[in-house]
Amino acid sequence: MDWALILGNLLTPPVLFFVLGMAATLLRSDLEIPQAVTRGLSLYLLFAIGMHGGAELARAGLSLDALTPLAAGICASALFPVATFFVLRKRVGAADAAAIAATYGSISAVTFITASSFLDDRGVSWSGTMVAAMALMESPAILVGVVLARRAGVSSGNGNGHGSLLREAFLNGPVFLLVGSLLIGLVSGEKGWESVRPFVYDPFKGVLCLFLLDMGLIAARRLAALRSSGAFLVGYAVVAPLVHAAIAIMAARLLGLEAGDALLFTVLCASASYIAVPAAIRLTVPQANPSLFLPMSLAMTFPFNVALGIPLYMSVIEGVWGTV
Amino acid sequence: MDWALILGNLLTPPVLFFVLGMAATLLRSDLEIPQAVTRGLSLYLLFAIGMHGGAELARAGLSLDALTPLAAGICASALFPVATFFVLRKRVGAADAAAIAATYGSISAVTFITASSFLDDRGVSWSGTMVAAMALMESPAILVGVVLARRAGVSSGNGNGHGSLLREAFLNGPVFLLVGSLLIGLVSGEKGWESVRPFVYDPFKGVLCLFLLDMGLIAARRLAALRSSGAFLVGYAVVAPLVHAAIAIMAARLLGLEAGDALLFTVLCASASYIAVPAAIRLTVPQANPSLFLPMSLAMTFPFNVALGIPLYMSVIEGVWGTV
Amino acid sequence: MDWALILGNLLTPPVLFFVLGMAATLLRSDLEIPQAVTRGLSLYLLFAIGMHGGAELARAGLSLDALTPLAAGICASALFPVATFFVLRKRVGAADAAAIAATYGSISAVTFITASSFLDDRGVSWSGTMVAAMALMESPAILVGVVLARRAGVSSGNGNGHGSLLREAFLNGPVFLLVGSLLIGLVSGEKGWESVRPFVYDPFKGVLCLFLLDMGLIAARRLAALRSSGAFLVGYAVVAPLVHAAIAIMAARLLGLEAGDALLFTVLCASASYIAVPAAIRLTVPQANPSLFLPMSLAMTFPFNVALGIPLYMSVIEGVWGTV
Amino acid sequence: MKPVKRLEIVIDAPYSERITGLLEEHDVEGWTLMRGAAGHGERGDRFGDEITGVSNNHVIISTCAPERLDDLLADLRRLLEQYGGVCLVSDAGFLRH
Amino acid sequence: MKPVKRLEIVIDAPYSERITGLLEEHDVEGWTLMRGAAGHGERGDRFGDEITGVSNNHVIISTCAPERLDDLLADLRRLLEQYGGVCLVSDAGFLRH
Amino acid sequence: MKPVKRLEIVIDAPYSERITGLLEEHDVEGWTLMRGAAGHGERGDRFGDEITGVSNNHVIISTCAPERLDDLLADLRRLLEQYGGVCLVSDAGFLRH
Ligand SMILES: Nc1ncnc2c1ncn2[C@@H]1O[C@H](COP(=O)(O)O)[C@@H](O)[C@H]1O
Ligand SMILES: Nc1ncnc2c1ncn2[C@@H]1O[C@H](COP(=O)(O)O)[C@@H](O)[C@H]1O
Ligand SMILES: Nc1ncnc2c1ncn2[C@@H]1O[C@H](COP(=O)(O)O)[C@@H](O)[C@H]1O
Ligand code: NA
Ligand code: NA
Ligand code: NA
Repeated sequence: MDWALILGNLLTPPVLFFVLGMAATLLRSDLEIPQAVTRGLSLYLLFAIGMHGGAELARAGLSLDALTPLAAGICASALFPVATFFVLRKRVGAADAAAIAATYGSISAVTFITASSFLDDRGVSWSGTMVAAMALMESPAILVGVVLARRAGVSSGNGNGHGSLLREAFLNGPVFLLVGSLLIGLVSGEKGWESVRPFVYDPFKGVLCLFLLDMGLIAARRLAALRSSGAFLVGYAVVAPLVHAAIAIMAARLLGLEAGDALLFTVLCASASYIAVPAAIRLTVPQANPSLFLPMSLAMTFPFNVALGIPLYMSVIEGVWGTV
Repeated sequence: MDWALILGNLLTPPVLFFVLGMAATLLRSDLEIPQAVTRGLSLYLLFAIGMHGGAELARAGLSLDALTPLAAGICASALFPVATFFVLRKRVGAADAAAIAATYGSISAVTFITASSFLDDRGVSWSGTMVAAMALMESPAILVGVVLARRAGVSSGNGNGHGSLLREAFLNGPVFLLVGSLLIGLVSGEKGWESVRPFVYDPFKGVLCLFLLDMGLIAARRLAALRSSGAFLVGYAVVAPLVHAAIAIMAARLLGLEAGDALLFTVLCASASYIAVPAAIRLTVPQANPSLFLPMSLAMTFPFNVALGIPLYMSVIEGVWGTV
Repeated sequence: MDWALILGNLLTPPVLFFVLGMAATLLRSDLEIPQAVTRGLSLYLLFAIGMHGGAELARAGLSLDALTPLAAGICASALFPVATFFVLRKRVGAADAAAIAATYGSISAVTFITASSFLDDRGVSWSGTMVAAMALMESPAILVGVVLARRAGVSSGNGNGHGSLLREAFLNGPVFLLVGSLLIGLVSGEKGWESVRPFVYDPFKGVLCLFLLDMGLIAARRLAALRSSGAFLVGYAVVAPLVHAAIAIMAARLLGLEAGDALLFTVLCASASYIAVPAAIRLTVPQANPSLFLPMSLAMTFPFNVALGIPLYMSVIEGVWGTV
Repeated sequence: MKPVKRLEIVIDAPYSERITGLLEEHDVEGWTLMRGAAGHGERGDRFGDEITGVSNNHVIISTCAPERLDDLLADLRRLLEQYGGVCLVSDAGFLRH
Repeated sequence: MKPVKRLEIVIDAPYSERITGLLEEHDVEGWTLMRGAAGHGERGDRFGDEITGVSNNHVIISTCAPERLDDLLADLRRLLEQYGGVCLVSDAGFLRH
Repeated sequence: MKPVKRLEIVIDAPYSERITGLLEEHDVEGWTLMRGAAGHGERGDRFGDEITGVSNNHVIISTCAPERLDDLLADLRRLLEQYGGVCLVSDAGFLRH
């Protein structure tokens, strides 16, 4: 275990601002960020990471090599929910189990972004393919989660069946913006990238700090709701990322990913959605209780990954890959 | 016709994001941008283009040469509405004809900005005078439109006559910000420009992409309203820019403008307002139906100009000016 | 008196945009900035100045020398309110006197920021310690103001006494964000600073212009309320900064501050809060009338300092310090 | 608790100052204004997404003494006729601090 | 001033279009929608702070003729049962431009 | 549809949590909070433009059983006296999902 790495991560501005945000809520400061600003920042981050990933993909060219992590990502995003569902179903009922399954099968773009910024700080390279993997990992988890709920007899929320389900999985706002920006980054190539770079790349880390401050405020507000989730689910919210990460690291090794990409792949598997999936689940499985799955991913798994998970996974990967 | 130019334009990030936005609405994605963000982005763009134009003017110095396009712009903005009014009056009544006349006589700052970014991408130079021309072309069209309406017997909306009309024409929020920023850019000169440049210039194109994404969402929402406008007005919304552009290109040639300035002048004449004019018309001619003039300019003329018009006009100008 | 300095300041973009904003409201333009944007910009400025100050402190190292202005700042922020309170108490009652005392004892971050940008434009250096001084000068004034009110028999607004008072003084949103960012800037050092610099430093002046435009709009809206304050308080809003500034300049000289730091220290003493203190006073002394203390600081003292005070104080300091 | 008439007015954003001006002329106790509403009425859809906010609806809530309602409504009706918008009136009890 | 029933519906943001669609099917005179409300109800707290806005409440105000209320409420009840949310009904006078 | 008393409270933003806390103590069915309102009252104008939002008004809508109204109003009155703000009370029918 590389404690210096973990401590070092705790002292970077993004993590410190997240902690500052949590502290503000817990100390009952009246610091508040208007929702329009929150949403504007999150649009910016999705837009920027999408363009960045697309430009990297354009640079690398689409090769067969790139398909490996994409396929692995889709599999992970489809299989983790199945396992989760069967683990949880007895304890929390089918609707909530399906919602949690979709949440943990999907990914957290902000965790991914924080990890990519962690890699940049350490000078470890990573490829645009991972952004594509992120974009591809949102929808399968939603689909699988909803199908599991339907099979278990949870009725459709909106009465217009498959069309609407597919729409929620693929046309969900955050997914749509991320995929769209990725494609635009890919199509518009180096020239397009240069024109938007001073907006999407240079200030990116600063914006991330401000956004994580806000995420800290938001996450801490949900801590109270965790009490009603019970110890089992709270524990699950920390154990699940560790289990997913362990599996992901093994898979990354078997697939021969580089260390940087391995960390990002691990983080995608270990993170849980609190943007795209809740939006989609609200519409497709309205019976699921959002005060279960949302606080779990937002107030437990997200802080855990950002503060401890990322450097922890990295220290394991460095150990296994043998690069220091 | 330079098809490569048109296709090339379609593949630049700004246009692609506009298309992405339209697609989001048409595919019924729930992607949504809070209004405060939209308005913040539009304030930024007006502020930035104003400062930029003012700084360019300060650099070039105010010469007699510069007055030619300014005078031409004012004339165009005053005369097009008169012609439009008499063409449309019989078909849609005086109030709506006046509103459409003002709309098409005025300009679209975002189309202008997109065109300037198109020129930058191709390395064609343009002068700050054109920003001044843009600033000067908003108010005459409003004045003429309202005066035409009054003469045709449409009563004043607010009962306090000329003072209020002039206020709406010149103190209208977007006009005021644009003119104010232009003057400040002019007065504060090179030193002022350097101090704001990393905010108003470098990230400009990236912000434009995000704003056009939003414009795509907004424009597509108004497509449905076009149905009630009838085929005539929908056709008008595409034919008018072409006619205005043809006249503008001839005028630009006669006045001896450079190719870059000629494109911008053409785009100013061919574009229609959906920011300043609707705001002013709502207050001065409340009888006009905003679900006619707004969707025409926003959902038809704007997309047409951004996607096809700009490269089309440029290919004509390149042909005529003989520069490739 | 250095008139060139004063006129020069009036022609910089920040001051011109402030004037533009005031003009917009006074001429009854409908230019309007959504509140979410205002609040977003102010969060950005606090975040950015905090990080910047923290990074400067980290660079300089915490030395004994740095403690002098910090201690002086705390004293000023605690003593000015006492004097103010006894001057005003007879005329406006204890609650309002305490509120005004806290307002003028505390500081205006935006005035400070404008002054720092004024120094940068003139190439005069200043130290990160002053940002720390700013952060430390908000809370004592609040504490002293509230304690004076309590001693004069004004009852507690929220019935939970000291805990809540301390919370308002130290955990008040703007204070918390400023202090938090300062500490994070300090802890994360050069590397952290480099990562956020393109967001918090480069575009800073441009954002300041946009924010001051907004401040102009907001300040001018409060001019009408000044009428009800009476001539005495309006005069006080201009005399107080002059008196505070004179005392501050003497103190700065005695303490041996450099010219740049002396200006910032003077500006801190001469400026009045309209962000942190009103927020805290509303909660701790709800009997105080916000339409007295808020318009005084926002519509009189703030414009006075930004337009005239800063260059005036600087010209005195240059005279006394003997540097031109 | 004083019996009053509660007024709820929906009006295009640019005219809201004229409405609140009118209310103050009629000496209402106060009013509250909520910005940025979307809506649907005789004059079509409002998406609440416009760039200048000029086609937003504002919602204004106010109260007046029952005996002064008719006067106020007469004037209000004239403004609504000119600018569009609607008003809902109902009975309420009013508790002031 | 026409006597009407005033409806005030609080619903999760993603379902608001279904509510306004229903209102239009029932030929209401119009509706007004206010976005981004926080709230507290049987299904817990809404902070109005979420990143996608998907857990915001929307508040919809509308009116209908008293004799058409029962029909409308029957349909509305079905939507509320499925999606959560509440509706308040009261008497009002309606003044249109 | 259950008959209830509809409460509409306008309060300075910083105090809104105390109001909703009080409502919950009195076991109301729920409440809805709309942020960022401008207004005009005895204590002057609110522009809804302030930098911290601390002088915004919040509008809170809630309901309570008619027989519990008096108790609730007694407590509410005390808070309003201290903090300013107003409350409108009217009759309504309440439909819950
Ligand atoms: N019956 C109604 N109930 C609630 N709001 C309405 C109603 N009718 C109209 N409105 C609102 O008033 C605005 C203007 O209405 P109108 O002038 O009829 O287009 C609409 O956009 C709605 O927001
Ligand atoms: N009695 C009530 N008065 C006002 N708003 C309510 C009431 N009950 C519920 N709400 C609102 O309706 C939303 C959904 O309620 P529920 O479905 O009960 O969780 C809540 O978040 C509140 O905003
Ligand atoms: N009669 C009223 N109708 C609606 N809102 C009111 C009324 N009186 C006061 N208010 C609101 O309550 C806030 C505080 O009122 P006050 O404490 O009287 O200044 C005002 O800013 C208004 O938003
Ligand atoms: Na995952
Ligand atoms: Na035009
Ligand atoms: Na001071």
